[in-house]
Amino acid sequence: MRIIVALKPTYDVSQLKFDSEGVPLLDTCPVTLGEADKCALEEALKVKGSLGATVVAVTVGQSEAHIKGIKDALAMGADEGYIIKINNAWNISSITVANAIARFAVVTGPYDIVFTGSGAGDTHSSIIGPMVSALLGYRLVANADKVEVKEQKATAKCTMEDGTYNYEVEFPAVITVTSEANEPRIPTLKAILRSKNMQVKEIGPEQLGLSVEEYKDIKVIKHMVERKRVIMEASDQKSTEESVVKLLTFLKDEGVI
Amino acid sequence: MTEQERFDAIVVGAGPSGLSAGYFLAKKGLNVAVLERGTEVGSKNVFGGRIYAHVFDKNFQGWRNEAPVERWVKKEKMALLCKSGSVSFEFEREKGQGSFTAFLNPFLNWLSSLVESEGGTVATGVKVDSINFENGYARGVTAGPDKLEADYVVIAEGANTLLSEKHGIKRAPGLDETSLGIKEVIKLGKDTINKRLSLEDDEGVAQFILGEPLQGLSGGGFFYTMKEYVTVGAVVRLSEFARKRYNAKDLVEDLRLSPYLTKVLEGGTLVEYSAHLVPESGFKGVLKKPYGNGFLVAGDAAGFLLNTGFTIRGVDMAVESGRLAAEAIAKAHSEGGNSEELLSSYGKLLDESFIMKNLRKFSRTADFLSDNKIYKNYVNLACSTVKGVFDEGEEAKRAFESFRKALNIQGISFLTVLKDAWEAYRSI
Amino acid sequence: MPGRELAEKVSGLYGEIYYSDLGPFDPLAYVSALYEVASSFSADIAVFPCTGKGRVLAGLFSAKNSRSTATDVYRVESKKNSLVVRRLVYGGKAEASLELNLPATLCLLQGSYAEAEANLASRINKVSKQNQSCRVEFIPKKVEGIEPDKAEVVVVGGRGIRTKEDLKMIIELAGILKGAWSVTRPLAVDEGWSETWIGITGLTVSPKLYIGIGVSGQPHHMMGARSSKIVVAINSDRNAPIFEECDYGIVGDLYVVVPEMIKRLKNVK
Amino acid sequence: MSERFSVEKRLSLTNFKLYDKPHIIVDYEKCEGCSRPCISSCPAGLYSIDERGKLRFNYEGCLECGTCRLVCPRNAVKWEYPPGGFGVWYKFG
Repeated sequence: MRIIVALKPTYDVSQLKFDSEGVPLLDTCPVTLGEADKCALEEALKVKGSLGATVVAVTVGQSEAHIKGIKDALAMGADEGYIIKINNAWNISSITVANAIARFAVVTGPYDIVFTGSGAGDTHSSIIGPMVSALLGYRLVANADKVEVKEQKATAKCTMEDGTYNYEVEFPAVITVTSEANEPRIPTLKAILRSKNMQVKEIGPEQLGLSVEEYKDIKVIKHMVERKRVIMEASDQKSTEESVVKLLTFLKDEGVI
Repeated sequence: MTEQERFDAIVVGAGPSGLSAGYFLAKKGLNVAVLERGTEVGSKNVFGGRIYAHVFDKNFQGWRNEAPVERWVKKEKMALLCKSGSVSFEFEREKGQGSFTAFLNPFLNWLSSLVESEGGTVATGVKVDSINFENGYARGVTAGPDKLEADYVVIAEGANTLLSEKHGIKRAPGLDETSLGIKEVIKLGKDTINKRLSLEDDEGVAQFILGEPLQGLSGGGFFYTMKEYVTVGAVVRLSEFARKRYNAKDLVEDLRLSPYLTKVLEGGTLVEYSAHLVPESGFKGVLKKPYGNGFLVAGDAAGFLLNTGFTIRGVDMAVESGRLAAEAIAKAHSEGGNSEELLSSYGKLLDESFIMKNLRKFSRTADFLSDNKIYKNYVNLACSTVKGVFDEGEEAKRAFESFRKALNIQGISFLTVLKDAWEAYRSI
Repeated sequence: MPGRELAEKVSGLYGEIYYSDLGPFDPLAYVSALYEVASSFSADIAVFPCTGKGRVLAGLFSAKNSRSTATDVYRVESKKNSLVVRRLVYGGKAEASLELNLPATLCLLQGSYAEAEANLASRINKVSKQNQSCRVEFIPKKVEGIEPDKAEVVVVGGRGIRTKEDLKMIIELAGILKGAWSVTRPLAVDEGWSETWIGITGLTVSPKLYIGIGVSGQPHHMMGARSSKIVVAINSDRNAPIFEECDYGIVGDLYVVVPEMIKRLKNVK
Repeated sequence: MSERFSVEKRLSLTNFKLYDKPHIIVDYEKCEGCSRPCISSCPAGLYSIDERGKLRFNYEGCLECGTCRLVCPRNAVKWEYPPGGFGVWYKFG
């Protein structure tokens, strides 16, 4: 079985800060593989362990963070790692990313499964997996909280807004995995050392016949929701009573209760 | 055993000393792995902000074009801050090329790339749990479920010497032998920094601060300019927090909010708060025998840090000790062994190096610097004296007159001052 | 609900309405129905809701039909041949404005715009059945009481709630306030205590009043609640990020504060 | 920049990759009656005393300096680093 895992290193949003003008301080924000992406890789590695598979990790972009992301994937146990060399990968359109992965699958394929995170850690658009599926004509399972892969097909449990869906799909398929699916493994010393001898392979957009589209005029600033931020303390009986009374008065004045 | 599980040398810790050891070992053709617990090189390291260049000039060809230097220190400042004002000295070089400011994370990443370019391995996200000893010889390390073999282990674990203590290589340092360095990184913008401190793009300020905001604690503050950022911090002995109940968490805020700094920092954005131990026992507390069967100790872990009273030198000493550890290992390796005796050349190399020369020269400094009078009475003495000289009242005062009055206020006898001055002369 | 019935429900809101009876959500079958509709006329803009299924369909659809895509959009400005959209990024902490060429596909955040008045003359069309791409088994969620995305008051329990039993407190408070209750994703998906949850992968709500109880305020959750008019937080951890973006907050033990709230509210009513 | 930042605020500006188990275990029984120098010494302010006079410690926000281990007079602080790749993540250092 041959599996692609599409990965995206992203700013760790929980650590993101802004300067006084509301401009995000991206230089000081750690960049790591998204949690859901790591779970997607873990699913692929589980298949490798149970059924035997070649796991190919790929990312779109050529920054240090992209190279590090692929190295981390190799340390976790991927067999091959690629970066698709596109400059300024943070600003390219979703369709370019999806196209890059789809073209990569065609050029280096065939593959049985494309695993990817249900959403990236920064934008969480959740559209790359579906786009790749449409471009490749592969079947699609999106937002899987639980995946089981057998020889010819996979079953998955997906929780969506209106209930739970249990899918059974044949291959080739794109499966997007949520961060609930598993606990991604932490690479051991030996696995890290082994991956040190592995190469992060590069592939250019021209090799994939890819045209790169950038979003125009991106401006990112802090999203300010004007909130009143009246904070009260409830440390003992008296202060609890006072805070609750005050809160209910505020809410009445606001006309919401 | 496969090639990946066996190395000539393993270095524990990818700080300045560990990466230096790794680099020179790899350069000498040894198969070396540097193991770092942080998720990336530099992610666990903290220092004040200044590095002395001499050790790189001597041993790292072409480094000035490659290393991530922030600014070359052009202005040395010293400020004594009192309630009523401040006294400061400034020394401005014609051209600053002797020391530079840097952030340790990118700087270490550069060093790490050198190790890898020489064929060494730097593995991050690996916490070494113990050193494996066999028949009294260090034989490698254990990290989680994995064991790794090596003929030589370089312990470059930094100031928090968990491993060395675990294996009885050193004892836990006392509260008077260790300081806590606490730092804030503030984004201010290049133009603002240049304008407020009268600097050109690559010129920097290194400043040493004593006095009021540090509340007479045994320690000093610092301020460094980076390209777009500045760092403000303080290094204070652990005993002060433990015994005097001064809250460590307030230290840098107290300093940052002193009137002396608020103007410079106006409009800045705080981006990182960090803390790290600093070995400060000087010559007296340095690890006397930083080697044994199969292992060597380098950098902060061995106590190779110099506080001259005005500046702290750590990175240059760490890098040099890493280099000397590599020298000693290469020599022992060529002689085909890893015994303490074969590794003893490390001790000799250290002894002849600027590391031990400096530590010996400043051997009285650590004791001198632990005298609280310096931080409280003498700072105030200087302030009052200078204030007296520039008094704007009716009667002009002579310098010595102001000094005597200041002595009275501080309740210090002239004789004590003379004695301390003599001690200062001998120590710093 | 059968397609025809649904179509009639939105009659008046749209000029042309298409429906199909496709059974439970099979992404490829659903999108091929959309492809079929789209092929009959050339649309400039395709709009989907910012829900799990909405995003899936938007991705599938735009890959073939528009190529220009943005999700989590809350403002749209149209130019001659393009759209300037404002969207949330970085877990809702930041907003990005960007220009999309037409044709474009958008996932619009609920609550960004007021509902339109139903005054159009509608024509209802049926789309033929599409091929299944997979086997689907659907277990609809059981909703007790009011659905959170339709309620004016939403009370949400987070990690601070220790047991499923303790959720009764949340449900009781929601009941008194004539509102709905829900939880954060971990309580729904990991613990299985609720069928619904608020957040980027669950429901987006825009009530008049949101009360987060024991909710720390992780970005992925808050993105689902940001358009609430008033946000109230009750949490024992004063450093919880939710206190940074609430209107009223009480730092205290929820097991003391919430019963007190219930007591006071009951006395008033 | 002339406002005082709480230590919590400063810690929220520093990057962490939190591990789900604490790397520092405090033996609270040993602490009874101690003068508790850990409280004033921790630069992250992670040690505190609760309303019943018991010591409390929270490892989230630990800067991994090692101070508490050294200042504890009763050997009550079992100190280890978090597992590889976890804990504080300085971007400057």
